[in-house]
Order: sequence, then structure tokens, then C-alpha cells
Amino acid sequence: QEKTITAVMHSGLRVLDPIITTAHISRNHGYMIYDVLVAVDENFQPQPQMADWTISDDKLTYTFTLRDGLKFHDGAPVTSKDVVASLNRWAKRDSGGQLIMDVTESLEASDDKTIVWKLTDPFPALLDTIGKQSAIPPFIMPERVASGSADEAVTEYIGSGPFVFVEEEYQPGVSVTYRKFEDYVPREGEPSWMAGGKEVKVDEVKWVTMPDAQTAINALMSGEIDYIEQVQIDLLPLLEASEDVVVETRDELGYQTIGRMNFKHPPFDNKKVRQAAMMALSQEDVLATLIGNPDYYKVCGAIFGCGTPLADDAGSETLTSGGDIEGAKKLLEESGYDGTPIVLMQPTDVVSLTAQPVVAAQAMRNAGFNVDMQAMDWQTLVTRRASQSKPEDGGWNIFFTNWMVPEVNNPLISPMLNGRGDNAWFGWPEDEKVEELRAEFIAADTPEKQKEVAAKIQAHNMDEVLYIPLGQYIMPQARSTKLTGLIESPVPVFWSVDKEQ
Amino acid sequence: MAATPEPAARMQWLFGAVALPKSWRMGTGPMLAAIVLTIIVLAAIFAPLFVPHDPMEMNAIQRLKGPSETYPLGTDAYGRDLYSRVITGARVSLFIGVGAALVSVMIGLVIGLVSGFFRLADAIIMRIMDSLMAIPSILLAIALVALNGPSIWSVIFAITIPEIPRVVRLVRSVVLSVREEPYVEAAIALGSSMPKILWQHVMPNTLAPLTVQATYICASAILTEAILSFLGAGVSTEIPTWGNIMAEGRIYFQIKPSLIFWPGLMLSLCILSINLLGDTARDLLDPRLKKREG
Amino acid sequence: MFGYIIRRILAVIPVMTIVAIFVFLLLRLTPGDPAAIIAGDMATPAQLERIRTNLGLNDPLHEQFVTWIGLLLQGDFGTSLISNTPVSSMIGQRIWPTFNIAVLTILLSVLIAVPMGVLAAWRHRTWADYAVMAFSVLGFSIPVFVIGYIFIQVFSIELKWLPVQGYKAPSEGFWAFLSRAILPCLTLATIYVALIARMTRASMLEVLGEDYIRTARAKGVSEKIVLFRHALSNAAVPIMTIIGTGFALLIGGVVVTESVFNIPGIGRLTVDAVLARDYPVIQAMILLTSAIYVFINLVIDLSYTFFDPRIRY
Amino acid sequence: MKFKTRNFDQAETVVSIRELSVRLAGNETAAPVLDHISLDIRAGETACLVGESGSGKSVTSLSVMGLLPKGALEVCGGRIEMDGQNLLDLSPQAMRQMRASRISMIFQEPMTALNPVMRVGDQIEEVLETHGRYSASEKKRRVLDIMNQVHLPDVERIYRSYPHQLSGGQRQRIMIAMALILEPKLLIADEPTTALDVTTQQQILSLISELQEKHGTAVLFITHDMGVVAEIADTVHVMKLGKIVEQAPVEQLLRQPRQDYTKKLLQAVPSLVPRPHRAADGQETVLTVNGLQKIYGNFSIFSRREPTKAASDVAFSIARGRTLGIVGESGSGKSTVARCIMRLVDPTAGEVRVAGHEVANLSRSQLRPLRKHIQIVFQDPFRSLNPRWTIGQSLIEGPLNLGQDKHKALARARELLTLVGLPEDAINRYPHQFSGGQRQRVAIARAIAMEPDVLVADEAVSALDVSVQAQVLELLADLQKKLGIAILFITHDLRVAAQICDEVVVMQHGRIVEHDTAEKVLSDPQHAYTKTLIEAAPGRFWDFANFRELPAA
Ligand SMILES: Nc1ncnc2c1ncn2[C@@H]1O[C@H](COP(=O)(O)OP(=O)(O)OP(=O)(O)O)[C@@H](O)[C@H]1O
Ligand SMILES: Nc1ncnc2c1ncn2[C@@H]1O[C@H](COP(=O)(O)OP(=O)(O)OP(=O)(O)O)[C@@H](O)[C@H]1O
Ligand SMILES: [Mg+2]
Ligand SMILES: [Mg+2]
Repeated sequence: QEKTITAVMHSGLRVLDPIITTAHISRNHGYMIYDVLVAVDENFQPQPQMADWTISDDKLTYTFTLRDGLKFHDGAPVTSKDVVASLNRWAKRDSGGQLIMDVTESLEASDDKTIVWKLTDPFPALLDTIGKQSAIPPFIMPERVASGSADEAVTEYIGSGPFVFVEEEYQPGVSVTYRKFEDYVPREGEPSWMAGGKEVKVDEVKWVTMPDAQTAINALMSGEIDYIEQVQIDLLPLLEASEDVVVETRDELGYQTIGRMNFKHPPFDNKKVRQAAMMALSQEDVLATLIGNPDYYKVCGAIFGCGTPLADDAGSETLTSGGDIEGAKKLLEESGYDGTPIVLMQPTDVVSLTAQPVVAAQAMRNAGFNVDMQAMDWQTLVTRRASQSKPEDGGWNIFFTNWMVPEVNNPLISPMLNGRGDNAWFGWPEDEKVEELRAEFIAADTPEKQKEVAAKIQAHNMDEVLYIPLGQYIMPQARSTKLTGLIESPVPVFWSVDKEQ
Repeated sequence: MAATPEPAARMQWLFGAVALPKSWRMGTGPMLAAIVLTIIVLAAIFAPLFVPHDPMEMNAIQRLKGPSETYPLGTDAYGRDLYSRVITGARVSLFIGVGAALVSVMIGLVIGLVSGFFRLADAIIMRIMDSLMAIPSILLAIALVALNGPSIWSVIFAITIPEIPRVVRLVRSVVLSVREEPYVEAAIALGSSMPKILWQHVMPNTLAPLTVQATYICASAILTEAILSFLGAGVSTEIPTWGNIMAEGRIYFQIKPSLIFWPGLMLSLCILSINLLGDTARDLLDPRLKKREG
Repeated sequence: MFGYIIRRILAVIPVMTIVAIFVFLLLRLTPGDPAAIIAGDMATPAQLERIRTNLGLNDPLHEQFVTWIGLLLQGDFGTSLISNTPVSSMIGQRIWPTFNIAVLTILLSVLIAVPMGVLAAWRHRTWADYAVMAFSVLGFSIPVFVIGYIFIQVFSIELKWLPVQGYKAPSEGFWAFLSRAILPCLTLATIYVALIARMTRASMLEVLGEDYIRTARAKGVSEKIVLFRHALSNAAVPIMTIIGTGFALLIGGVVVTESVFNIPGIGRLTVDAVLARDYPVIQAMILLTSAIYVFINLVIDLSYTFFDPRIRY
Repeated sequence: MKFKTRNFDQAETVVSIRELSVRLAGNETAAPVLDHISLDIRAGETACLVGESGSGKSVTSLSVMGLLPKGALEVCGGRIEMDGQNLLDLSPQAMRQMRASRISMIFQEPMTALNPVMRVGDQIEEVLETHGRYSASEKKRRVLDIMNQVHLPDVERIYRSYPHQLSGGQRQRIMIAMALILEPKLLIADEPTTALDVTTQQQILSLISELQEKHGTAVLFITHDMGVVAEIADTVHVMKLGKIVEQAPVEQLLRQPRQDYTKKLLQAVPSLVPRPHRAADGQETVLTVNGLQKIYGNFSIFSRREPTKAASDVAFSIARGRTLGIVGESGSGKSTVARCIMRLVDPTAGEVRVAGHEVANLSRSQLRPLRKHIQIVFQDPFRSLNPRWTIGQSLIEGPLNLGQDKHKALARARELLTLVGLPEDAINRYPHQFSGGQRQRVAIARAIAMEPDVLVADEAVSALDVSVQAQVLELLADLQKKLGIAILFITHDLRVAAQICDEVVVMQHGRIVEHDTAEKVLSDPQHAYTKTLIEAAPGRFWDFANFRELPAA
């Protein structure tokens, strides 16, 4: 009898190329069918995965050696040429990759199993960057696939990972099936996050999407599915009744919810106004409305996320202590805010983003802002946030989104800390100070030094209000008691999982 | 081609031909319906005067609570007062219903009259109407709402566009049959001009079926708004409507059914009353019917 | 008859052309950017722009239109912008669940609604009549998703008779199919039954007043024969018509039902596509549903000759 | 004139209605619809039930069939005896058994009384199916046999036909076949020929008496046409307001009616004798039609339907103060001519001159000012007035279009109402508050309000019952005398034409086959078609109004 796990994922898989998109579901898909050279473990330490490495003493040459037995799903062995092509393509899309390429002298395959990466300047975070799981991990694809354009999605889905993608059964946005890759040779050792031995114990894993949260819960309780990646916290009481279901947290870090303002247009081009807005907000209110159950959220003033090595909560007192409406009012008065309406974009079709705008709008109104909350679907929002027009002409002033903590846990990858004006992330702050601090961070070669710089960035962010951290929350998963051996991980992985019949 | 029944005409006939129990027609039914509707409308208009809370005011600590003294029907997922929201929700829901009905009936009436009487315009108009009708209305609505943003007006607009062809077909079919009536021919013989005949002789005949159609549109607009909210393309969730109260409440259906029950009850009561009143109004509008019954 | 079919099919051309132009323009005027979906949250504006150019979204509108129509005329619906799969194969995968559910729904609705309507008309102004009418109005005033939830709660969760969700093709076993399809079908059928029952009743009432019904009674035939042989066959044409026009309602219901019951059908495909601005998919879907609508109504018009020999095309 | 003078004293009584009363269901106070009706019908006898519209003739017949509309009418007293049992006491099941086997019925409208979606053969066969066990071949044989007996041609084909593929007369024969296939004792015929044209009517009437003689059936024949009564009745029962006011053998009733009501009824029957000739006094011609042609049918490339030549080469003219009648059977093109003249449809060819203006080719807007010269009164008094408008509004519509002052127009409207014999206060009432005859007067007043030169009356009295018909005809004659209007009078009833026309045009298949003074056409028809028309007129040798034979011409 075949063992099949049916899992309800947080979203439908539509983009199969994990390099072209930063969507989590595509990344998760990537980890199923591809493998990576290096992967961070649960202690944020890079560990060898496909390759071991050596670093030259001047810290300028990294030499990677592929381990034995690596094979693509079509039977071809994995060679260093495949790796080089994959890394090159990846670096065109990943911001961390771009930073490395800025200091890269050469990246070459010296023989079938060896890759040599030469730098012009030291880049202490290189291994962290290629071992990270967000936003775009450098998945290794065959050279013929990876040599294509980085702006066009690949059309062949062959990796060397523990699962094989079953193309015939793929229904975009609905379901995707993975079969165990029989020729996969797991690394020695216990699995830890993306590192360690990825041993597959079932024959098939099926990811399905259920647009209706209750349907998924009902299906889990009646044994029609085995696993729900994210359960809405409000619905947990439904599951508690069932003995066959376990609710647990797999990813202790969870998500950070944030607000981002537009630096290009009044009134948020004025630092005082930004500070006033931040002062009006209370993380507790946002989180209580969004999540409800305090077991699953955490007030957290650290922009790099609580529970991460760089965490520091300087400057977040008002946020974490319930907001300071009076202070906000005073600050707003000082700022010379003239009542310009604030265009606040509210997505209506993404459950995890509907509460923040509503709560924030109310708080800002209380502080004396004139808020024009505009509801729209998420697609309209993402299009509109790319617009640099004036708010009244189809632009915007503020919006909210969520990040997985590993996506923002250091200043190199956190998109909001980019201060390069028009080249920065939406909101386009022009902030030389933060750029200097980031350079300082790159240069920092010990964890202690890094932490020092990170604290400065935290303080700077809270003063400049590059973005507003609104707290952290976790999404519990639910599984049938038949599933055993799930490991903790921000990315839901299906190796080492077994299913009792 | 033989006379195939006009779908739209059938539609009106369908809803028109609902013979109500005698007792309802004359008295209790429509009376009750009128009372219910009046209460709902008055409640909606004067909601701010007596609902205990601002329907938009959130209280995160109090989310998803059961009925209590401060919150007569409990609270929703944002800690807002369900009672205040359901009562206030009538405003937008009824506005959308009535707005969609009025707009589509008025536009459809004019287009229908023109296309029923002028052969040349007819071919072109009917092709366009066929096309609009063939486009699935929910999809069109979603697309239109996405286009204009989820304001009340775009919801009305979205609901109206696909309804217009149905109204046009209905009006047109009435025009086609009425214009063969001897009294219209007599009016032609008496030298009345076309616009005058259209307006004075033909148009009044469309009123009865249009009333029924309008109540149908009104009812289905309120429902469509609910479905649009369900799909995340309705009116801004901040503003309460029965549709988005239910849409927001749907994921709590199993743990807090009252979030769907109360707005659903209001919606059903309203649609029921509107239907009843529509049927009654049709009877009142048609002197011939009066005679037959009397 | 043949000439009529040709004429009707020719008449479809302008309709579909208008639909095509309308849909195309509507979509292109709609804000939203498929590139943003593809690229994800962290993409920079420059990356978005490159993807957009790559997808051809930066070409002038008329060029995009000509390209699309050109492909369409060759029977090619294009490729999904988001998932990069051919639209035709996406639809091919997804259409069957919807089709099967829709057919079953219509069958079920007709089987329930017609006898209901006949009964109501026959027992005009009795409690049976009022019960049927009350049901019809109710069926109209409860949103589909609420009906769906109630069915799931009662039949799947409380009684545990049926699975709560999912879809299996009839080829995987008829019971597997039916046990999953029955609730969505009933859910969808509620509004449809309301509509058809109402129409059947109205149509029957009219027919029952006709002279030939009196003739039949004067022959001494039983009420059953009067109702089903004489009256129903004469009342069939408007009932067929409402079944055809009600199809539009069905499409709306399908979208919701597929979400509630997690059925991988074209309703969800379309909504997902709309929300993701996957233009080729939306365009194909709207064209397809319009074409089906037109086709169904053509078939229904043709069926009139079967029910009523006086109608000849 | 030869009446039936058979004696039925010996014959057994087939059905005996005793003190039958029917009233509106659930309404005990309203006047009864049938008020203690008693009548007997004996084997082989033809009993005619006559009386004005609404007097309760149909209700009587439906009571016997047990087919009173449920919930609307109910029997509240009396008995209907047949085969020694009271039909009113029978269970629905037993009553169903009686129908078609013991009592059967033919209805008025052959067009609607047959199920349009069933083959007629099956519809006849259904009677056999319901009332006995026959093998398939036996059934078919019997059906074909009865179809032969009612003189249907080509029975095999007709057996497989749908009703709409048959003519009105053929359909009525199917009805008769259906009614007689089980040889019932009693046949009820409720106005079986009213919807048919005279020639067909004659065939059906003789068919019924032929079959009646063959099977010895008792017949209850309902009609309001005294001519038909004179032809077929043995006994006549006259009804008025739900009561039988007079019962007598036919000859006695026609010669010596006792009741005033009966006399009035008979006097209202228009005579076939043309009105006295009025000399044409040289007034100017106000309407001239020449070479008029109308072809219906669209000329689309996709349609292979034959166009209908509804009128061709029609020519006549009318002078002020004169009346021209157009007669002819149904579908002969009479209405088409009227509508072309009114320009309600556009003639395909030919010319129409109204009061000196050529109107055949004018556009609608050019036509409007000329509308006052010619007006029309339609057949259906119930549909020719806008039900939502008061009589006043309808009456002043035309004058207002001519630019008249509203007050003056209203004043004039009141005068007109008096002129047509209606109270002045009728002006504020709605059409549904009037009877058919009164409405037709309003329609005439509306036409007269325009002070036209020509009045077209298209079957203006056909829908009215004889007494009302007589009044309206009188009114028209009156108005003509006062106002000197020329009237184009269209009818299929030769009696009516005889009463009002100076000249008569006979149409057949869209052509004029005869055109002469009324006197000549009616007393000395030239064309064969005119002759058949006249010969088919029932009771044409009887002068009803004077209770005697017509003096031989
Ligand atoms: N279904 C009904 N409901 C109520 N009243 C009815 C119904 N049918 C007939 N009547 C009434 O009964 C009376 C007699 O009607 P009936 O049909 O017998 O007249 P009739 O003599 O056959 O007239 P006609 O010559 O017009 O056929 C009329 O006053 C009519 O209004
Ligand atoms: N609108 C039309 N389209 C096509 N054919 C028509 C139309 N109106 C009348 N006809 C046909 O024209 C012919 C003459 O019809 P018309 O109505 O003039 O007859 P009529 O003499 O008035 O008959 P009746 O006595 O029944 O009123 C008939 O064969 C009829 O079927
Ligand atoms: Mg009668
Ligand atoms: Mg005619």
C-alpha cells in the first residue's frame, strides 16, 4: 500500500519557478524538488548540503566540492556547471545575490565536482546568503534550464531534490503531486531546518489548496486530509474537540506584520508626521484584532524579529505599550500636518492583511489624521503600490504587509531597509544613512560586530520610520495524529515525515 | 421562425404570475411585508440615533464575544458590535438593492422602448444586449469591481450592467406585443406621434412587469453584493453591509453562527417582503387585473 | 431547421466578437498587474518592469489584441501568464468537475422542481401551493454559501453521511463521485429549483386554464394523465427557457460552491485568474462561458420543436 | 321553411335536469348563476339552448359534464338524472367513467380545444384507452372508422397530424369524432360552429344531425345564432339571467314567441333582406382605392417561406354619406385592405386617395395631419381602448393631436358621448367599467371626434351579441345620417352587410370577385363564391324579426 500525504497549503502553487518569484509557496515547492549547496540550520548556521566548502585565508576564495551520488530526476548527475549556471541566474534576481555579485571576480567550475568563487572584497555573509531560505534560495537546476533568462520562468521542472514533481497531475492553483525520488541520497545526520539528511519516508505528497478555511478543518477532522500548513487561529476551537488531530507550532519565529509609508509624497515625506503616525499605533491592538488568541502573537519592537540573533527593540516603546495618542497628536501638531488625506490601501481578499489597515486607520484618525481608507483586492494593491504618482492620482500613502521573520532578520535581506530612493522597495526612501549602515554591516565580520551595527540600524529605523514593525505572530499547523516525525522549520518540509497506515 | 418566448418576458411572467393566497394579496401578507420593510428602512435611516455602538468602532479585546448587555448580539472578529452593524448594514444593502433596481430599470426601459419600436436600432441594440447577457454576471461583477475599486457605486454598477439586457428584453417584448394592440393602432390612426405613443400608451404597460423585475433585481443585487463580498470583491469591509458581515463571518460559521444568522435573517426577511410587495404592486398597477379579481 | 441553425450560429459571431472586445478592453483597463503576482512581494520595480516587458504587457493595446485574436482564430487560447501553462490544458483539466456537477445539478433540479411546480399548480391556493412558493422565495433569499455551510454541517459533520469536501471523477467510481458531488449539487440546485418550480407552477397554471385541458377532462382521463401528458408537455417551453437562462445563475453559484466544497472546477479557476489578473485565462473563460451560454440557449430553442410541433424553424 | 317536427313523446328521456341551481363559490349573497333550471332531453332529440351572452348556457352544459371550474362555481341545488342516477352524487371516479362513454361534449373553439402538442389520432385514441381495453390494432381501426364517419379526407394522414396542421372545420370534426367514438347517449355541443365560417358551419351542422340520426343520440346544442336554431332544433329553451324563460318546439317558438324577451331576441336578428336602396345623390367621392396590393412575408435570403398575397388588385371608391361593405370568408383579405387604407401597414402597390390626398406613399410624419380624414373602429371592443386611460382621455387624444384646446375637446367629448347614447359622466370612467357594446360606442365616438370623412369599421359588431349588435348598427346609421360620413364596413356576416350597406364588395383569396349594390349582390349573386356564401347562411328563408317565412324572392 502506498503512503500518500495530503496537505493543505497556505496558498495555491501557480509559479513553478522559485527563482523568478519570491512567493513562499514557490519557494516551498523549490525545497521539495531542488536541493541547495548550503543550508542554514536551526541555529542560523550554514551547513553543507550538496557541497562542502573551504574558504581561503584572505576570505576572497570560496571552493565548493559537490558530494557523491547527486543526481537530477532525469538521471543525469549533478555537475559543477549546473551549479554555476544556477547560481548566476539566482544572483540576477536575489538582492543578496546581487550584493555578492557586486564583489565577485569570478565564479567558475574548475572540474565536474568543484566550484571556485573568487571575490574582490571580503563578503563575510556569503555562506549565510546562499544558505538562507528567503526570499530566493539558490536552488540548483540543470545547466540547460538555468542558462535561460532570469526574467522568464523556466519550463522544465527537474531538480535533484528529494521529491519528483509529477507534471501530469499538476493543476495550477489547485493541487500538485510529488513522488519520492528513489535515487536521492540523503546527507548523513539529523535534519535541522533545511540542513541535514532529507530522508523521504512516504511515496507521495499531495499539496492541495482549499479556498475555504472551514472546509479544510472539516476535511482534516474527517480524515480526508492529513495536514494543514496554517490554521486560522480563530478556528482552533473546532480542532480541539478532535482526538485525531494535533495542533502545534512548527515555526517558532513566525511572521512580522509591518506598515510602510510612501516617502515621495506629503505628508509622509515629513519625518515628524511619520513619527506621529507610528506613535498612534499599538501593536497589541493590531495583533489582538488580527490573531485574537494571545498564545499566537507577540508584541515585539525588534525590526529584525524577536528570537533572532540581531533582535533589539530600541525605540519601540510606544508601539509595544499600547500607543500614545496624546503624544501623536502633539507631534502631529508640531509637524505642521495640514489635514492632507492619507490614502491607506486595504486589501479585502487576503485574510492575514484585512485587520491591520482597519485598526491603523482608526488609531490614526484618533490622532488627528485624515484617513482615506480605500478597499481593493490584493492585486490592485500590489499594482498600485508600484505607482509613484501622487496619492490623489492613483498613488498611495501607506500600506501593510507581512513578512516571514527569516525574510527580514538581517539588514541585507530586509527589503524595507534599502535606502536607494527610486531603486528601493515601494515607498522609495532616500536614506544615505541606512545605506552606510548596511555597508558597515557587510563589513562586520564577527557576530558581535554585526549585532552592534544591527542595533544602530534599529535605532535609525525607529527614528526615520523606514517602516513600522507591528509585532510578530505565529501560525499553528494542524495534522492528523497519523503523521509522525515532522521537524521544526519555517519552511514546511516533508522529508523525515512518516504516516501510519 | 416561430415565436420563441422571450426569456426576459418569461422572467417577468414568472415572477408576475405568482398568485398569492387571496388573504395575502388583499391584506395580511403585503401588510406584514410593508411593516417589516418600513421598520427595516426606518431603523437603517435612524440607526445612528439608537444603535448602542458606532458600527465601525473596534474593540480588539472583545472580539467574537457572545451576546451581553453592551453587545446585544455579540461582537464580530474585529470586536465590533454585531447588532449595530446589522442594523446599519441595512443602509448600504438596501441602497445597493434599490440603486441597482432603479438604475437598471431606467436605463433598460429607455433602451427597450427604443429597440422595441425602431427596427433599425433593434438589431444593433439586441446584439449588444445579447453579448452583455452572455457574459456571466458574477465574473463581470468581479472584474468591474476590480476595475473601479470596491465602492458602493461600483458594486451597483457591476450588478446593473448584466441586469440591463434582461430589462431591455422584457420591455422590448412588452412593446412588441402592445404595439399590435388595437388601441395603439387607434392612437396611430388618431395621429399621435411615436414618442407620445411610446410614452403614453406603451410605457405604462411595462410598469407592472417592471415592478416585479425591479423587486427581483433589488433582491438579487443584495444577494450578489453578499457573494461579491464572499469572493473578496465587495464593498469595503469597514462599512457594514449584510453581505460583508456575512462574508466576514463565514469563516466563523461553525464557532459563531450568529455572525451569519442575523444578517442572513434580515436579508431573507427583506427579500421576502420585497418580493411580496412587488407582486402586490403589480396587481395594483394593472387595472385589468383589478377588474378580474373584483 | 438546418437553415435556422446556420442562421443562429452566424448570429453568434457578432455576439462573440462584442464579448471578446468588451472583455479584452475591460481587463486591460482594470488595475492589477500579473507581473507583480509572478515576482512576489520582494521584487523591485525594475524587476517588475522587466517581467512585464517579457510578458508583452507593455506592447500597445491594439497589438496585444491583434495577437490574441490571431491566436484565438487558430484555436490557441494562449498561455497563462502566471503558471506558464497553456490555457487550453488548464481549462481541459478543470472543466470536467464543473461540467459533471452542473449536469447533475440540472438533472436533480428538474427532477425536484418540475413535480413541485406541477403539484403547486394542481393544488392551486392550497397549503401545498403555498409551501412550494414559500420554498421558492426562500431559495432566492439565502446566499449560496450559507446553504452550502448548512448542508456540510448537517450531512457531513453531524450525520457523517458524506465527505465534507473534494471531488472525484466518475471514472474513479460512481459512488466516490456521487458522495462528493451530491452536496454541492443540492446547494447549487436550491436556487435553481426555486426558479424552475416557480416557472413550472406559473406555466402550468396558465396551461391548466386552457380549453384542451377541459377537453381532456371531458374525455374522462385521470388527473395524472391530464397533468403530465396534456398540461406538462404544453407548459414545457417556458420551463425549458428558464432552464436555459437560469444557466447564467448557475455560473454564479458554481464559483461560490466550488470554493465551499473545494472542487477544482472552472469557477474557481476564473476567480483565481481574475484576482491574479491572468488575462489569457480570464479572456478564455469568459469567452468559453459565453459560448456555452449561447450554445445552451440554441439547443434549448431547438428543443422547442420537440416539445411543440407548432414551432418550426 | 321546413322545421323539424318530429314527435318525441314516445322516446325515452336521456337526461333530466331538475331545479338545477349554481352559484359563485363561497358567495351566498350574489345572484345565482343558474336559477332552478329544469329541462329534459330525449333520445334523438336536439334541444337548443339560446339566450344572450352570459345568460348561463355554458354553465348549464358544464354542470352536466361535472366540469364546473373548481373554486369558482358550485352547484347549490337540484338534480341531474341520467341512467337512473343523480350525476351530482357521483364520485369523481364514477363521473370520469360517465364522460365520453355516456355524455360527451364538443367545445366552441376548435383552435384551442385540441391539445396542440399531441397528434390528433392519439387524442381520439385516448378516449378508448381511458374507457376500455382494446388491442392496438383494434383501437386504430376504430379511430380511423370514426374519422371516416365524420367525413375527414385522407384519414391515414390526418391521424398522424397535429391540430395546427388542420383547418378549423377539420379540427371540429376531430372533436366530434372524439365525442362520438363511444356512442354516448348525450352529446353536448357548446357553440360548436361559432368560430367557423358559414360554409364550414353548414357542413358541421349537417354532420351532427346525420350522426345523431344514425346513433339516436340526444343532443344539447348551445348557440346564440337564431339561424342555426331554425335549421337544427327540435326543441328550444330560451335562457335569460340564469333562468329558462321559455321552452317550446322550434316552429312554435319562432312563429309565436310568448315572452317579450324571446321576441326581442328574435327581432334583433338582422334580416338577410337588403335595406332599401338609397340613391347615390352625387356627393363627392372621399375614398378611392386603386390597384391595391399587399404581400406579406419577409424577403430574407435565409427564409424560404412563401410570401402571402393578402390582397391584390383591389379597387373601389366611396362617396360621402354612403356605406360600402366588404364581405368574404375568414382570411380573404378584408382586414388587410382596411389596414392598408389606414396605413397601419404599408401597401405593396396601388394608390389610396383619402379626401383628395394620395396617402399610399406618404411617410408616417407626412401622414399625421391627414389622419383626421379617416378613422377606424376595430372588432374587439375589449382591446381597442387603452385600459389605463379614462374614456375622456381616449376621446380627446385625437383632437389634442390636431392642436385643439383641451377644454374645448373635453366639452366636445361630452357631446359625443351623448350622441352615441352614453351618459356624460362616463367621461371619467375607465373602459373596464363598461360592457362590450358600450365600449364599442366609445370607440365610435373616439373616431367621430376627429370629424372624419371616412370611417372604417373592421368587424365592428362581430364580437357583440345580437341585441347589442342591432343597437350599434343603428347608431352607425344614425351618425351617418347626421354627419354624412362615408363608411367602409367590413364583416363576414351577410345579414349585417344586408342591413347597413349600400354597396357590397365580395372578396375571396385577396381579390374582389363581385362588386355591386347590396340588393343585387344578395338577391342575385353572380359569382359562384357569392352564391355559396349566401346559400350557407343558416335560416335564410326565415324572417325572424317578423316571426314568419321570408316572402319568396
Ligand atoms: N369561472 C367562472 N367564475 C365566475 N363566474 C363565472 C365563471 N364562468 C361563468 N361565470 C358567470 O356565469 C354566468 C353565465 O356564464 P356562461 O358562460 O354560462 O354564459 P353563456 O350563456 O355561455 O354566454 P356566452 O354566450 O358568452 O358563451 C356569467 O354571468 C358569468 O359571468
Ligand atoms: N402580419 C401578417 N403577416 C403575414 N400574413 C398575414 C398578416 N396579416 C394577415 N396575413 C395573411 O393575409 C391573409 C388575409 O388576412 P386578413 O386578416 O386580411 O383576412 P380577413 O379577411 O380579415 O380575415 P378574418 O375574417 O379572419 O378577419 C391571410 O391569409 C392571413 O394569414
Ligand atoms: Mg358560453
Ligand atoms: Mg379580419
